Amino acid sequence: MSPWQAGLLLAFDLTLVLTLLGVAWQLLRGVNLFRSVVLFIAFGLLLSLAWVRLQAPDVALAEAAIGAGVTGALLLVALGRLRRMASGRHGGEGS
Amino acid sequence: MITENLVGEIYLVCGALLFVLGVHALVVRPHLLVKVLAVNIMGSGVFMVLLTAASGPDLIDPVPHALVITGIVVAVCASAVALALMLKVRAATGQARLPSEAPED
Amino acid sequence: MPIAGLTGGLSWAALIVIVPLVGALLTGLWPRAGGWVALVVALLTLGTTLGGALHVWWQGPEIHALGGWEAPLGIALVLDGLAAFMLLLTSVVGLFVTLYALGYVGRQERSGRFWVLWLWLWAAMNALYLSGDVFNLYVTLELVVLASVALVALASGGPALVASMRYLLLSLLGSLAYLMGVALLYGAYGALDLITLAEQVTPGHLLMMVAALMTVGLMAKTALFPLHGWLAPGHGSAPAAASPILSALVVKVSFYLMLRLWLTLFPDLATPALGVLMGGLGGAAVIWGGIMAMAADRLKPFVAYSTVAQVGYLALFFPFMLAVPGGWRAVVFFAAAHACAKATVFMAAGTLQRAAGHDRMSELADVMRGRPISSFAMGIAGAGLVGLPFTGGFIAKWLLVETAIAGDVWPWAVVVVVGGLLAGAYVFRLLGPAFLAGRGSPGRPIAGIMEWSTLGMALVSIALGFAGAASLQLLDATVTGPGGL
Amino acid sequence: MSRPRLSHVLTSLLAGALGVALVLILLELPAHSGLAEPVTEAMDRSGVGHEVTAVLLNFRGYDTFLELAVLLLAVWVAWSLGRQDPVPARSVRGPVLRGTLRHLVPVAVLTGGYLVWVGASTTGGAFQGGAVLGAAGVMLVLARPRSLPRVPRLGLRFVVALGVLVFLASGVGGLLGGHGFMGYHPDWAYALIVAVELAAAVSIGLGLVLLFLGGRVQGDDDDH
Amino acid sequence: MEPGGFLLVIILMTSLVPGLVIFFLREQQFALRTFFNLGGAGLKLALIISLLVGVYRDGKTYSFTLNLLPGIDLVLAADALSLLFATLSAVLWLVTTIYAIGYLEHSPKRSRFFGFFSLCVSATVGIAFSGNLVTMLIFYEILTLATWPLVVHRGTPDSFRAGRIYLAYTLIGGAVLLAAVVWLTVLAGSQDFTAGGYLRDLYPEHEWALPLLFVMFVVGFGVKAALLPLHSWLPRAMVAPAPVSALLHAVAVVKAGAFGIVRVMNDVYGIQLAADMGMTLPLMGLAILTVLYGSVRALFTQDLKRRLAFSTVSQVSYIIIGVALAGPVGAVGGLVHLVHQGVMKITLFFCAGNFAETLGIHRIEEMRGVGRRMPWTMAAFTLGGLGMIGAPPMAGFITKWYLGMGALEVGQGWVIGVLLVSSLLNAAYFLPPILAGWFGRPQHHWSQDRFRDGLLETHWMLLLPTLAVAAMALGMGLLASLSISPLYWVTFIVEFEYGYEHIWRAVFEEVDP
Repeated sequence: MSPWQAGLLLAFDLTLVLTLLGVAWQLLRGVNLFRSVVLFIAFGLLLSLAWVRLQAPDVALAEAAIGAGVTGALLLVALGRLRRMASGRHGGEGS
Repeated sequence: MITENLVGEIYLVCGALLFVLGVHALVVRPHLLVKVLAVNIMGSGVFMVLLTAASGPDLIDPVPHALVITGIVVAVCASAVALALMLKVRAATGQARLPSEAPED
Repeated sequence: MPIAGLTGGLSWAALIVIVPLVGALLTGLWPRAGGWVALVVALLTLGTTLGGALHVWWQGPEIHALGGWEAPLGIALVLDGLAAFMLLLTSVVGLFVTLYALGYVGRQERSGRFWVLWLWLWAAMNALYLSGDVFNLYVTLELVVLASVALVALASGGPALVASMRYLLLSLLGSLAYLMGVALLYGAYGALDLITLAEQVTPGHLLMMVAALMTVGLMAKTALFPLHGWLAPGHGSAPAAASPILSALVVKVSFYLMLRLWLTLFPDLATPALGVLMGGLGGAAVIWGGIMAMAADRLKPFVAYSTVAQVGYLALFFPFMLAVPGGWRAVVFFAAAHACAKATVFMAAGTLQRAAGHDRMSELADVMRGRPISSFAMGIAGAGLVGLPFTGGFIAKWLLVETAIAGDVWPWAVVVVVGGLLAGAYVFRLLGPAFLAGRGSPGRPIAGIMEWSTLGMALVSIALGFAGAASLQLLDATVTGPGGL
Repeated sequence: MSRPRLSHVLTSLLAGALGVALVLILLELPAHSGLAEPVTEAMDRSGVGHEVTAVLLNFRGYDTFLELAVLLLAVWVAWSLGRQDPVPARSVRGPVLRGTLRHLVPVAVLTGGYLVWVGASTTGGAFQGGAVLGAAGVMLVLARPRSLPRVPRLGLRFVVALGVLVFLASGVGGLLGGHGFMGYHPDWAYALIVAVELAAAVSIGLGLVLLFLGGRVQGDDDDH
Repeated sequence: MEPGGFLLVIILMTSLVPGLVIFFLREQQFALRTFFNLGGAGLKLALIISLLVGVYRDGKTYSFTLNLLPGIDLVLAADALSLLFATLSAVLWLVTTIYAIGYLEHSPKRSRFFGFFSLCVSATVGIAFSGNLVTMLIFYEILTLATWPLVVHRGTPDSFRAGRIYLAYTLIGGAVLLAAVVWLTVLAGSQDFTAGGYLRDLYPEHEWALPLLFVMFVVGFGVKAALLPLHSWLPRAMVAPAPVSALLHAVAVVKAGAFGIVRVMNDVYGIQLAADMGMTLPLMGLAILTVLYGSVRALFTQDLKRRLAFSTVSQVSYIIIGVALAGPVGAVGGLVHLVHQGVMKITLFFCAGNFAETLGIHRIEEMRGVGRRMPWTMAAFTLGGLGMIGAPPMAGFITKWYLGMGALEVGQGWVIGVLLVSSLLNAAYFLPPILAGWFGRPQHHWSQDRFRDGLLETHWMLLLPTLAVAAMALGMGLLASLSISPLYWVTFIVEFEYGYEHIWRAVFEEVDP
């Protein structure tokens, strides 16, 4: 591996890590729940990219399918149910 | 070699920070859905440390990979239960927060 | 310590895991037969556990390499004195709770859920006690958490659900902190097997961090002061058949794990300052729980606060571990004595609650008089909580005070004695009304087995009063780290 | 959150301190290859060619077994929490989406099966395959919420427990055969592992769908 | 373990098993309950007599050991002192049971009452037979547990207040005792009671720990013995039914405390070591204060039972004085009072119960002329009262005589003055009710008047036990020189304790010229 290739990869790693942290920070602020959930799914996908970089393709596959996919779906459906409860009974819940 | 180490260290630091971010949000954020997200972020941090810590210089250690796959499934199960419980709490109490942490508004 | 290996052929350790697991699967398939499956499973589990304990007693610890893969590659089941003792405790309490639940949930609608969750919890606890691998312990811990959270949440109503949510989140935080510790251990030593790790760990920053992460995480699950907030509402509002399980057994699970880790991995990290800190937290729990119990006005939260107080004693293993070799055994015995007494009190409380239709302590006197068997059992258990003789509680209190004095850490003896007096005060508050003049009325009809199983459980806590020497001998056959506490 | 509470500030400080300490300690970690060597040595006795699968299904099969148990238990917990609203409230309309789904689901099933199959020798395996199956199931549910075939309750419970059941049977077989609980006879290892993986993938897929549905499926109850 | 050891266990069981069975009997099962009560009491007495025969005639030793924890055994053993206390308990239990059956006729919750009553006696006999401190602690705590329900038996707010105070005192006392026993076990191991004590060799090493422990023991046992600052539960506990008061004061609780102090003095520390540590004189001072304080309080109390209670506070401390004199003659006086006070005080309480049950008399001034309506009870009361004063030839006289001689023997002659003052006080509070009872002008009508129809002045189950214990109190004084008297027995114990061969003769000749 040539030095500039290594440097490029390093830059990629740094960018990925910083993006992960940024996305995590944003989604955990919890200002808008729907945005948080969408960001979480994005986070999962980025994470599986990180797993690939860490030479763990099995984990990457599992993360993409389960961590991002299924968990994301679970979160979305839970959020939908929350909203429906809010509109059904109360007024301003689920912001 | 230096870069190889550096790459590991970048991910180690990232794992630790994700873990800490999750802990912080889990304690501070009132909404249960965000708490569930926080638990997942914490878990991701731990997985990252686990995967990175044992990736040696030449041989790839498959054991952490297996552990993390197991961990991911456990995490999704825990999240599913937590979300279902959250909905029950919401239905019973009218809010998806823990009572002592109810917001001021 | 000589370790009798027993890899091939039948293994007690494997059987102890398999039997309740099969039960859990069967109830999952046919929930309507749950009660009978549970009863058979309870008896079989008690049988296998007894077999395993006798094996340890006669031949020493059994280490079963799963799949034939020796550590560090594979996972080992470790059946040693400590594990056998906890397993035996679980089986005995489990048997009586099962009998009780046969009466309690018997013909209720949707009783199947209870049986499935309870047997899963039982299987998970057995698996946890036997696991000798730090990551596998994490998985079993999650099983325990999910099942016990669901048991709390079986009771509908806001407080129970909020409590179970709180419990779940705190548990997940604890589990992940524990898992971070596992990751650090693996990163530093490349092993997950407890015994292998015990031989390799060296004191240092890393190990301290691991110990801190794991201990704090498990403290939250054990509800050690000041992380006790979830316990009283959770255990207090859970269904009557679940409360004894949670208070008597589940709390002890994370305590066991904490003890196990300190005995094998962290013995060199124990310092007097840590002992003072943890013991101090325990003492604060004893006092705080006692005061809250004095102030409670409903029966089940009252009993739950008593658990908060009694869990405080568990923290004494830190100072004792340092002070006296084998001093931790006193605390383990205490855990058993508390489990038997607390299970009885919760079972009796459930009976009274159902008979009276409420659990306001000030209005329970009639039912207490009208249900002498439950009240009598509660009396025996109360004596156990206070530490009066011929109960396991007395022996436990004796051991705790003796260890504190022999180890020259006598302030903890004061804590134990004062805690006993506080317990006396609140148990008096619990039982006193039964002696007030007035008519007794048995209240609503109750399945007889609920009362008799409660009495049986109470008798176990008396039997434990005579099992002190045998228990300590069994606990001697415990696999510890090279530090050898 | 306009007024940050004292406890929150404290939490932030504590979390920060924890983070700094963690980072400092992590950077001191020695470099080593963990259990890579023992795994490599034992590969030829594992019955499969892919290391991760060997660890998951053989060396640390007990972990995986308990993990399947966690999933099964989670389904039961969700059931025990009672009924949730059906998902989604209204079924997805439009011929395009339905048509897509009609083609997508078989593809997903095939993909899932393939992933399980190749897991023995390369990247892939029961979890990934199961997850794909689960995703397909979720899509089916989303598309046709009211017209799910009525599955007999026992059948449903049986299929979701299938992974654990097969794994347990194989594990007890190992115990009786003298290879230890969760062990395999070396000659049978490959076949057994594939069988366990297939069963596990089906259970995982169904389990994930059930978790997605949350609570009891509309209109039925396990005890009645 | 000697094969005979099981006899001790069976003796315990003769009250424990009936007690447990009685709990589960229904209220209406009067005959069965009475059968268990009297059967257990009779059997226990018979077994204790056979034990006495075995020990004294055949020279057997009895002991039973059960391992509780490594190095810590539950030990039951029969030596002379334990037999003294056990016999006292067994005899008085039988009598009190009969009395209680009569007393509680038709009152509610009898099964519960007799259940705990039997447990209480089991605990007392357990204390008597305790072969080491751990065993004694165990039964001592059981006693606390078993007596509380009896104190609150009436279930009134008043009795609850008394019960709470009783529990607070005794639980704290028990906690102090637990700490002391554990500490001593850590220092010296769990050793059996040994005549002359077993701590002498440890004293140089633990110069401050052993005296501190001694204080803790005195506090722990002193609560039940109602030593001065720890006495106030006792008068309050008078709300309990008469048989309970009788048994609490005469045998079970108060005597258990005193017995414990005697054991610690004689068989753990040894008199000599206790004296060397400078512990006996303060203890005696405390006991004397208690004697005087109790008497003065009794004098100013108009409620009959409360007066008797303060009298108990005062009288029990005679036992402590006797032991704390640290001389053989004084020890005889103290120990014999263990028995004498028990019999006399139970007589008085039975009488008070008879008055209350039959005529509704609760206060001293209501006793005027009661002697004409109930001459037999009044006679018994007179005997008990005179005994307490210490008038010859009653049993109380023997006690005071020995205490005085013992004081002279160890050169503490001033104690005689204390005895005189206390006797005067005793007279001052016992003579007025006696005189009023016989010579006062009878009231026109009592607040109630029951049991008039029969031949006897009151229910036979109330009267006969009263007369029996009164006769015993008289007999113990009159027949003190016989070889079955408590005095003879106590002298034997003290001889053994002090290792004197011929103290019996010396002492005997001094008192009986």
